[in-house]
Amino acid sequence: MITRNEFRQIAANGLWKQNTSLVQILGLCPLLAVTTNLVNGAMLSLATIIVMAASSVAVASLRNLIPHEIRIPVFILVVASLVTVIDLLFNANLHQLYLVLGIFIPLIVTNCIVLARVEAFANKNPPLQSLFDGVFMGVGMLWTLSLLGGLRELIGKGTLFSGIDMVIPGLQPLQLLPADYPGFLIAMLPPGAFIVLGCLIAWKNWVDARIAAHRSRKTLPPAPQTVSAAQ
Amino acid sequence: MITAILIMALGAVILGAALGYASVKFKVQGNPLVEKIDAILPQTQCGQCGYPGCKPYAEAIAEGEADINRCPPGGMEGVRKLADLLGREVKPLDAEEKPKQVAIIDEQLCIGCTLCVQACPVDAIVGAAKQMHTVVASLCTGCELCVKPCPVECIHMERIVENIDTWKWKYPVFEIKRVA
Amino acid sequence: MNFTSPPYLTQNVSVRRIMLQVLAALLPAIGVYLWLLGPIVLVQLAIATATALAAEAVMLKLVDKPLGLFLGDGSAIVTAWLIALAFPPMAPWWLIVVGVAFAIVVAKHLYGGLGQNPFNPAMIAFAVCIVSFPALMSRWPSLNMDASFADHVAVMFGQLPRLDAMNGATPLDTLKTALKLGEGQVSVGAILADTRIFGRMGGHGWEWVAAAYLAGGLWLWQRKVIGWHLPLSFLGGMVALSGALWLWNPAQFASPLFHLFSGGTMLGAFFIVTDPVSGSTTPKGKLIFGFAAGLIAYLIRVFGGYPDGVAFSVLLLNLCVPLIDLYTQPPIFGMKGEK
Amino acid sequence: MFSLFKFKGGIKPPTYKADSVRFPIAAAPVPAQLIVPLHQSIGGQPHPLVQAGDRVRKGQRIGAPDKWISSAVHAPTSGTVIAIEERLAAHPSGLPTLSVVIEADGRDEWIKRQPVDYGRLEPEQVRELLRDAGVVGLGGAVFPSHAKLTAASDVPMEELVINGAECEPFMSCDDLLMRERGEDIVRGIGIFRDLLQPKRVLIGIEDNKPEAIAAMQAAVKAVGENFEVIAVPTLYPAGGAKQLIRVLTGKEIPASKRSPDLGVQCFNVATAYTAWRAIAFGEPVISRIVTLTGNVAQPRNWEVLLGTPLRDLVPLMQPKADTNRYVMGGPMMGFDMPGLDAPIVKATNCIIASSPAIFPPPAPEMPCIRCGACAEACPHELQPLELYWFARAHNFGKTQEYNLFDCIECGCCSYVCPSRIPLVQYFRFAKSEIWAREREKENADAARERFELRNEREEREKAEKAERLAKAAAARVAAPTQQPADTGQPATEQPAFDPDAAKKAAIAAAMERARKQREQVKPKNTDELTVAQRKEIAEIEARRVPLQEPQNASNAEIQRAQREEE
Repeated sequence: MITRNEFRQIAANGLWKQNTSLVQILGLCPLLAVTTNLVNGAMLSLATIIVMAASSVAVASLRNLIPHEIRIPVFILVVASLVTVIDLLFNANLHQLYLVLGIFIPLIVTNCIVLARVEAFANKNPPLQSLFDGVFMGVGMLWTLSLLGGLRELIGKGTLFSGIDMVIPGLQPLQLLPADYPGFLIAMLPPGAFIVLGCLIAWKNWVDARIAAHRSRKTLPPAPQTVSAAQ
Repeated sequence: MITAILIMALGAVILGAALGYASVKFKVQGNPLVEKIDAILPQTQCGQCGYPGCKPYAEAIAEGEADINRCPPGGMEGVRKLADLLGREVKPLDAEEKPKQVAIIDEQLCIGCTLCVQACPVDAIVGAAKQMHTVVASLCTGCELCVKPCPVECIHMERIVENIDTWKWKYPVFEIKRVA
Repeated sequence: MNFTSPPYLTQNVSVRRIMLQVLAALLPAIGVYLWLLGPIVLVQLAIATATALAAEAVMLKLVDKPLGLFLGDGSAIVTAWLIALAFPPMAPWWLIVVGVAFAIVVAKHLYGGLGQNPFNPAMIAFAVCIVSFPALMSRWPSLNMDASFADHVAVMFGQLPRLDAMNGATPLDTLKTALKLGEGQVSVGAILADTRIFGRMGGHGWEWVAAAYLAGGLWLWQRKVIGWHLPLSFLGGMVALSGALWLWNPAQFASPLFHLFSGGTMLGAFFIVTDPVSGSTTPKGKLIFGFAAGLIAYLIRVFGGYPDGVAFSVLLLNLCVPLIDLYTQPPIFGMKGEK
Repeated sequence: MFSLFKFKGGIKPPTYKADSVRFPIAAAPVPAQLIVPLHQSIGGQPHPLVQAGDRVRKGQRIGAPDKWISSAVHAPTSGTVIAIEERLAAHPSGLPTLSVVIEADGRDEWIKRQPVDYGRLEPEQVRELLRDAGVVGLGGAVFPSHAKLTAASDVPMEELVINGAECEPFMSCDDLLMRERGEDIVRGIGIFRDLLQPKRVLIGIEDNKPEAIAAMQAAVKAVGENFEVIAVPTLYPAGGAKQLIRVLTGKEIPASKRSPDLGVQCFNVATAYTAWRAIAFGEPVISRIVTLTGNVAQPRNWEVLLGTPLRDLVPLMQPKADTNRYVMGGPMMGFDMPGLDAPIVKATNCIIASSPAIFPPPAPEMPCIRCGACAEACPHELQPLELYWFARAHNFGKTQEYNLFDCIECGCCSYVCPSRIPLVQYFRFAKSEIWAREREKENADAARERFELRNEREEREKAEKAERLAKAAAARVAAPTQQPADTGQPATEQPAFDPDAAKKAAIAAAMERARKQREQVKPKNTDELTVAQRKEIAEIEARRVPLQEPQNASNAEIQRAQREEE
């Protein structure tokens, strides 16, 4: 089964250390296209979580049967089949959500994150671990895409949760900035996505550096002065 | 329903055949990476990495068995180059980095036992039995393998100091801070 | 030993001197602005300069570079002035602040600061703002309006609604719109006859601003701060295409002279394409860079959706600089005729 | 009228030459002690010909050239060799180099000088004569001149260019030499002309030295030669050999070619002068004209003995109080003398006493703004801004693609750089890194090859030994099988051939060999000796240690030979 430590490791990797958007920087295409607002980013992430969890479990269960040489076509087949199933499922039962996400659900097939996790993790680990990996990678993606979408929406339009009524009827988007905010359109355009993503990556690295510095200060005696002087 | 199954099955047969053919036809023998790694290693053949020579270590790295930070003579720069080549993370060296050295035989003490001659991986020590030995300094890689076998402890390592011919112009460093 | 390196002699040149000369070359144009619009242009310049220095100081502090040395090099002020002059006069104060801050923080310092930016920061600011706030960025004040300096300031700080007279399109835009509405029935000559908007060479009044840029640019060339390759090839590209189309159909295409003295042509030729950091550095590369930038600027301003194309064409060419430089390396001493 | 060519780039720094040309060349006094580095030219390091304690006379050879590209070194005055040791060199590194230290006796006694009539010698003999007289390029590059005096076999020699341009600021040693000793220079050029057989001889002098031009024209006329003395525009670095060749002949020599391949060769005027003195007077190169200038009371040119420590020249210069260092060479390509004990060498054309006022401390390096001023100033039409970019990033492969090695380090790029980037320094750094890496690569390749050969050899030896032992074992097995026939004993008692036996035999043999080897080793060991004997040996060893000269292998060999005789 799965040990506590293993679980913790998988969770940490998915949520922070190997975050798909901030560290691996995979799946840029949907990332740039759908994060024009928070709701879109979060919804696509949710769909991806389902696909990743399912495909990870599927591949992990089959991993000993798949010949090494042809693993990629098999993975693609598995992922594509699952995505198609989910696409059909959404259309049948969650039609509202389906309309919001449109083309991006089928496009999950080509999202490198799914294939990358299947190849890098599920192909080498048992199903339970793979399930958690898929879920946590997806959750990592969920919070980053939500943050990215939220920031872009806020800067670009001054609102938050626009389009929420499409998912949960009755809810209204929040207007956070004054109504006469002119809207910084560039944030909503792809260049804005790159810039905001870049800032998020820089922020993540900065936080990591702070943590590392903090940790080394705790465990080590004060660093010798010569280290910085040498540069 | 039937169509879906048929199309998928037909696709599986055709693509499977293509894949099978490709996997046989394009199989790569050996690993070209080894040569590239070997070219980065310093060729001291010192065995400090735990492998009997640079080539075996290169093979081990290419196989993913060995880490890239186990070559002290290559130093941090070697680790950095390997990390670059292999797309791995730079790690601190597994051992202390030493300056380049050369073995010196104290010819007054040497008894001509040939043990060091046998130990030298690059044939840089000359001498026959019962004759005094000497190190050909230009061939010595500074691997220290000859130091231990010597029964009379007449071999020591000397740091190679910079002379006028090997002197290098330094990287220009101007302290901007100081001026400002 | 205190290590020093030859040569021990150096020419009395510095980045600061170059930047100060560029600023000095902008003074004639600022003078014409003053004459046309009054001291509001100084307010615009002051806002831009203050924002630039503040943003530059913050970024330098973040990367731990000595403030005095790098703030004093004047490069941020040059960027600020170019933005202030490229933006519509009396643009809202926050527009200037956003543009300048974006130029300094994102276009300059996020790429590594002075000397590392692949794109012209001033043009990035212009492009970002015209994409984000197209309405504000394409409205130029008419010179015929009658408003006091206090009114100008009030407009700039949002105290007064923008006067109708200030919502005029640029002369280039006016021409384009008129031609479009005319659907081939209205000739350029008839449109340009409106002397409230058009002057003899370019926009009414604005042609003098263009002439002032030309004068400043020629002075820079005479001082050897800029070379002849880039401005000449840029103007050449503009004249070549506009001239060819004008000769082919003078009723539908304005003369090269009009294009030279309208919009950002002169500013671009002498102050934008000549930015060394983001431009090509080889002699042949400079000619290609300038000529292509001139061509594309013309294409965008005449056939594109934006009122002027200098910013976008320069940015597009900035992208190509590494490629241009790679293929235009001049042959070295003793290796001519080979290769 | 002679039509001149132009080279691209170049700069016009202030010349600062006027002060030092007001007085004629004076002879510097003989110092009490001279430090003569053996390695004063490009090429192999000369071998010392004298030992400590030897008496030498002025002009006596003290260093013999090593191989063809090398040049002899001579005693600058008479006296006693007090040491041959590592002494501070006139080199930017501040490292020592093997030098002959001579204590002058004040008598300045010449060896017997033997003038020769070179017209009656074979060209090869003349070249050897020049090599043995230590004639090297005195413009600063110190390339052995004899090695440049051979025309290419397939290209006719068209022009011989004589370099009197002297483009570096402050320097005026060649100027004064041409003014005062023009005829000797012209006769020296005659030697070069006779060896190279060029169609034309062109003497290029920068047009800011009208006196030198007039003097050389007069000298050419007086000697009766047909050399052309040509004034070239004053533009640094017109005195670079490649630039002067370009200006005078229109030919451009890239780093990948040698000048004789293009039918042209270039010598400095001072080199021609020393060649004539060496051939016609039998005087080897033991002194040279040095401009002592800069922040001094009395800028002037002096004829200084090679090996004179800088310290002994300070009284001649009378530096002003704020002098902070001394620069050897010109302000564009020179370097800081590492100390007052560093000697004058063949490459020393100028010593500039420097003060913060003359050479201000370097301004802080600002980022490159790619203004292209360096590319415009570069006489070799390189793109220093690109080279800088790659050298700074340690991307040495790229620097070579951008022709780093065509850079002559003239300093024009640094001179014009508005960001005050020490470009030349970056290029020198990149060059020496590339050289060091090439050396390392060669060493690593050699080590790999030797390692592989050794492994192969060991494999082979092992295989051969196994084969031998197997054969021996087989023979041993085979031999007894013959016996039963004689003795009539049943053959079944003998074991059949067993592969294990061969292996065991091999192991036994190896152990036996190892034992023997240990025995061979042992006798030298001191285990069997008594405590007293060991103590005695230790004492002897202790006495011996200071006598041992680790660097001097021959010494150790002599001692060893003596011991073995005992």
